[in-house]
Amino acid sequence: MDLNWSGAEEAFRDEARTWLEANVPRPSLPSGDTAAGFAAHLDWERTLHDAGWAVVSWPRAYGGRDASLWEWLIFEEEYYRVGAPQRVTQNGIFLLAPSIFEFGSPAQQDHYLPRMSAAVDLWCQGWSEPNAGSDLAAVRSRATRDDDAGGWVLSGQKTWTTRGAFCNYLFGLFRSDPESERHRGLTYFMVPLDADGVTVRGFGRLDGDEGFAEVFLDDVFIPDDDGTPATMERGGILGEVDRGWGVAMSTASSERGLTLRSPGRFQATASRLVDLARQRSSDGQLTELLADRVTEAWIAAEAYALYTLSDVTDIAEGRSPGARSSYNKLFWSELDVRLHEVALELLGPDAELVGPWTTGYQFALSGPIYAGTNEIQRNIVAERVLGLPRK
Amino acid sequence: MDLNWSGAEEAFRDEARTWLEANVPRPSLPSGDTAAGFAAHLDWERTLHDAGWAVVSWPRAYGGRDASLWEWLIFEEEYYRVGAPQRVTQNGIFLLAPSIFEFGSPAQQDHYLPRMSAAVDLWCQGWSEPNAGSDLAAVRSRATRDDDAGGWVLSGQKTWTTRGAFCNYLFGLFRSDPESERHRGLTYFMVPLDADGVTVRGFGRLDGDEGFAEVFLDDVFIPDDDGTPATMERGGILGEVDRGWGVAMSTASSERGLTLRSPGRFQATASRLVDLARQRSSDGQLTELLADRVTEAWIAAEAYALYTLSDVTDIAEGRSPGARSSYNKLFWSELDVRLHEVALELLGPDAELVGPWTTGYQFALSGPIYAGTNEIQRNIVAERVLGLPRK
Amino acid sequence: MRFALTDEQQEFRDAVRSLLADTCAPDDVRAAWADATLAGGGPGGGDGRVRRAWSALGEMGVLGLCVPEDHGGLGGTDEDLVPLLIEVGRAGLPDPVSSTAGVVVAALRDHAAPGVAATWLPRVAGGEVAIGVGFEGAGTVPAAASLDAFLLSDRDELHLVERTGVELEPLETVDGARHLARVRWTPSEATLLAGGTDDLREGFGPVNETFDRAALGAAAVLAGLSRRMLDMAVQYAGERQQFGVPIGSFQAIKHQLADASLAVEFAEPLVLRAANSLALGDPGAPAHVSMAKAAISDAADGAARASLQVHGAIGYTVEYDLHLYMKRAWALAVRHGDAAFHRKRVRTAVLGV
Amino acid sequence: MRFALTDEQQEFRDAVRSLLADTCAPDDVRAAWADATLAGGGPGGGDGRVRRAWSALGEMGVLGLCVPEDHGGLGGTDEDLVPLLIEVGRAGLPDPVSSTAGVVVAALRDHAAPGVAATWLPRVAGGEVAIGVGFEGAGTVPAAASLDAFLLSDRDELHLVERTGVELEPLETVDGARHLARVRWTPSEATLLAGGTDDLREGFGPVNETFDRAALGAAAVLAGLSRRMLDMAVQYAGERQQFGVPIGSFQAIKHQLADASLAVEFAEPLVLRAANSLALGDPGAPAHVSMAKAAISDAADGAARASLQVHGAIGYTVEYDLHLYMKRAWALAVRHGDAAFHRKRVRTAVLGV
Repeated sequence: MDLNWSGAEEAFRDEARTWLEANVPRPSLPSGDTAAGFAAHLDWERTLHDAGWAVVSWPRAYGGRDASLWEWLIFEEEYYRVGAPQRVTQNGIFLLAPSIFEFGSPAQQDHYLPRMSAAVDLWCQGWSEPNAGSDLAAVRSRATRDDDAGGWVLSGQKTWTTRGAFCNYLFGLFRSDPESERHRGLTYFMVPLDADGVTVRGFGRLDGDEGFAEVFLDDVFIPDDDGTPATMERGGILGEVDRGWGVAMSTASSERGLTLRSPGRFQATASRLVDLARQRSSDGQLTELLADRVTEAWIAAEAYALYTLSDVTDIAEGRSPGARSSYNKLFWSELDVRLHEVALELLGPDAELVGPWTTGYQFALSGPIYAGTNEIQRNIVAERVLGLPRK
Repeated sequence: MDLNWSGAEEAFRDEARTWLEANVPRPSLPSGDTAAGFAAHLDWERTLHDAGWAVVSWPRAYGGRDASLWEWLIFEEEYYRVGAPQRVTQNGIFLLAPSIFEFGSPAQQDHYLPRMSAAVDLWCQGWSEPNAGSDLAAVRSRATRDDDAGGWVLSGQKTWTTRGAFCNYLFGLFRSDPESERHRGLTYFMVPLDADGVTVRGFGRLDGDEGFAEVFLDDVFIPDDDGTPATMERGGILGEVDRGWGVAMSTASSERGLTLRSPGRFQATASRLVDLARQRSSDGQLTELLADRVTEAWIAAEAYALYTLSDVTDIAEGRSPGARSSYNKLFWSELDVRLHEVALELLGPDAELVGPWTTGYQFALSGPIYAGTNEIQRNIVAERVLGLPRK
Repeated sequence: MRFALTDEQQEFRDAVRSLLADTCAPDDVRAAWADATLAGGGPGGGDGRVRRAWSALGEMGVLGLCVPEDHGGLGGTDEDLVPLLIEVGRAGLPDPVSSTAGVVVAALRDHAAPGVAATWLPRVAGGEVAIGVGFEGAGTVPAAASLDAFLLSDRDELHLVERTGVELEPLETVDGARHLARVRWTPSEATLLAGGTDDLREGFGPVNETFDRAALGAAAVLAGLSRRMLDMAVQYAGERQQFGVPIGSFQAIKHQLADASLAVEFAEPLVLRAANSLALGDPGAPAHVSMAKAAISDAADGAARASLQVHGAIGYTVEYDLHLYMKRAWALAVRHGDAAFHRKRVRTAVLGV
Repeated sequence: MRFALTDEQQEFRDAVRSLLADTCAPDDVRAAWADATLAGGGPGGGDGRVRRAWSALGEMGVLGLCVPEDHGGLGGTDEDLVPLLIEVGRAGLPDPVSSTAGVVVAALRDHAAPGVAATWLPRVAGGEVAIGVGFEGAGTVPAAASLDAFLLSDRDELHLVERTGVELEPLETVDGARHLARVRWTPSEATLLAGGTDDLREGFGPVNETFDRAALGAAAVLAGLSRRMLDMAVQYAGERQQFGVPIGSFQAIKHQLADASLAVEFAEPLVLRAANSLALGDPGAPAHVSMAKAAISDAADGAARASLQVHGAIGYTVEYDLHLYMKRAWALAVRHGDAAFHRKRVRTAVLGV
């Protein structure tokens, strides 16, 4: 066990911190889930990219700096510590990209990854459909083969697409084998949202921001991949035809695991919570009861940070967390809710006023729902980690 | 709404309190779940009966005093307030008796009820079997018709029979139609434990007391009811042959509902908890955190008391609580655990020492398990009260 | 002893439920929001009021329920009104029913000079005025800009201040139908309604009683909001199919809703008991109110959490109705004392510390 | 940065797990109870010790793991020992492994005069002595009558007192294998091991460090007990049939066990981190120990509760093994500071209040 950072890692942290402190927009950007806010965020994403901080753990050729997973953790810690903006590119960078690294052809990697890190291509998820949420295998959107035209024709409807109204690409599953059921016969498509036949309708999230979209696909043509950028710009298939489920599971595992929810994020929230508690204390308003709740939440944030250190150790040494990533998802999503709940308790009567903690609370409440509801995660833990019988 | 007791009710309370304070054994009796303790409890039960307090709400002919359900509530409050002994007759009085009132013939009522209230017949439950616990309909113990001998022959095994080693009668379900499955073809038998073919083996509960028993039945003969006491002493059938499930459900509803768990019981525990907290407070040991936990538990005990007032109003006015009795069972069982948990928190390092609160805690932990586990109760609430789909 | 609503109370309650179902549908609540987008649609430009429901309640006698008969009311009590406030909650009606018909009427009836009472009570009973209530400290009042007058506390004095006597600083709340404002005003002889007579130890006197009644009103509305959220979740869970079955057939969904409804089921009797105690001036009333507000605040938070989780992503959108009730529940759970505040009052009463 | 056991640590841990599975079976734990009936069977007359397991641990070098090499030990650290204490917990071994091999060895090594250390450390390493630890206040020690010596605190002094120097008052505990006793003794120059140097603000010095190490030992054992209880519940749920299926296929059972295991899963890293901090004398060590003890005490209570509930009535009997581990967990959850006590220490470190 070695819980110290190396000299090189400390130097990396200093460099990241210095750059972030000098460059993070002040005052904070508006929410990235509105049209105006999204545009402001794009500027920030491109600043980040130009300085080489957009995707630190990626190869330099794709806009990264070949950083280790440890350095990525450090960067995330510094990113959230300084209160830098929410990453509106995160669904591409943290979810799609790992699957492109795993399943994409070299040409696909060379095409999509640099454009993603440079925030040229902005990706949203197309997982859910009106009748396929937790039950992802129930997708009905179709991909029909058109041999004459040399490609696939997509039709159907995707929903709950985060920031779908502001992105220009979508990734998701389509049923390519009409005879198939459930997990079989699905293909993982990448779809440009400016293609003919695509309609995007944004709608309001709990906090009122237009953070969700419905995406309607009406005979959207995706040409066969000939390895040229011009074709890949028009979309494509990740992995093999009819084998999309495996690719999707890899993406889902990224969503549950630590890559989307680095501990730095919750440690930063826990720090803000401690600041709030200290402020209440100096106002003579911090009861012992609330101090205890703050402490409990703080300990949980520490536990999450340590758990992820153990995760990263495993990954660095070639051991896959597998189904255990459901533990991460359960813990961070409940932790995030708890941190905000305690903050609202500290705010007392002011907890009904719009402010960072109420907005954060509403966002936190989505944690136990998206990326596979926590009910699904508990099933996975019970069946695949503990070994309880499926039926 | 009228939350005051009438003059007559207050007089009843005074009478009960005066008698209890004068007669309750001091020091407290040993646990009724050991052989010696049970004998001491029997003396108490007979004292109670002789003074007319054993079954206040029953008709005088059966040893009661025709008290209203409201007076019963009052008696229970006083009984627990004064710290009177656990009722070792409760499984007969509170569970079997309501079913005898509902399903028994006049002769059965005349025979069994007075002997029960006088603690001559001591009844234990024969619900569970090694493979039928929560799943009561899975009982395998058999009742075989013997027309020549004029009766039924019982075989099988019952378990988790509370105080089975000290009682002389058992009631439970037996499969009388060998072709039947699940809820059908079961008959509700009353069985003397001194009959030929019965073997009783006591075993230790969590607190070490021999409070449980296994009961083995090996060709135990129950003669047909001819209405004579001599025959009824040898056991009998409650309700109709093959229709035992309905009788059992009536018994189970008594177990879940308020009759077994009057609010006085938990209010007395809550009072003792408050006393403990006050004592800790005068020792300068009561943190604000613990005071809050005590208060929360106190409020819950109040809520339970009020809820039962509403139940009793319903019953008194002819409205049946039905499936809502599962709410009672969930609430009192969790409340009892919580009251004891908070007490153990107040005890701090002494919480590992044997004492009334640790013993009470261990007993309380059985609450969410017996009388249909709380998982079963939540199913009932969800399906039969809220109306969620069974499948 | 009888712990149940009377037949008349039940009939009145049922009539109000049905009236509000007609006059305060989800789209009416939505229209009370100023910002149509935030509410998930509707015309926008609302002021925290659903006037057709308010008028209907006036016509039905709800607003004058607790006004003495000689001032044109029905001479009812908190015990009569509280079941109706539960219905106000169930409908998500944002209007100041609790403050106008409950808190203010009681203060006027019990503490005001006869002339003041005679001026205001008939106007309340006639549905002519809407009055809010605010306490020193927070000093905020919902639907403030729409009100005719304000019942405000200053130390142990109660003041009744007309709209022209206050300045309002609007506050943005999570529930856009709240239209909360901080009220700035100056106490004067002219505004004084009653005062100087609070018995702090016992919790009685004009300000204490007003606070308790306001807290109980919030508790009652929370009970109704909780029922609404749970009803929506039960209905949705029975319809929404995943994995080929309604999600309500999964035990995880069943048990979440069973637990959430259990908490509401056992908090509601505390609310009704507190109404009885307040009506009778029972010495236990302050502690009873606090038990009720503590329990239902937690139960409502739990109902909101469970209902949102059961709904999944659709509950997370403003186009769906759930958020209209959930956000109100969040607001009222911390209004007039959150659960911890009220447990502390109970603690003092029970433990003496 | 590397947050995982080394290969050697894992191998040692696996060897100890296997050793204890052989030498400390449930019936061995049962035999450590004085009263056979209370334990659910067995010969009775135990004294809180499983000597064949203790001897085996001595032979394997566990007892001398943290004894410096020049005193006959392996020169290990808390980080080496704590994973083995988790195994002690998993096996339910009641013997004083944590106090003897961890707490006492560290006190002798770090704070005792060379002569005292040289007298005792080789005897510990040789498995010749068993030593308990008790603090002012509670003043209780488990397996007390079987011990050779006691490490006891008196204000900021640590004393090492031989068996002849103490009087024991036996206490009855829920876990009959505990054999707890209150220790009465008189501090003297002769018993003084170290003292007068505690830095209360920082939490270092002989008594502070001894307390932290004792608390961490309890935390580690609790982690193992939690795993054991959950493993038993998972196994039982996979076998027990109700309604024609294993009860483990019901979502209500799955989710209870998933939640209980989640809490243990996230508490254990806090335990391992605290071991690292104590070994290195990290200034954060006291807070780290308290985070660990707070989190695992709650997690163990949760594991006990879930495991009992999943087992149903069979878990409620002393003939079944669960109670052996559950009662130990209850005892250790409140030993050397319960969760609230330790959260208060963390609170001071984090919030400064």
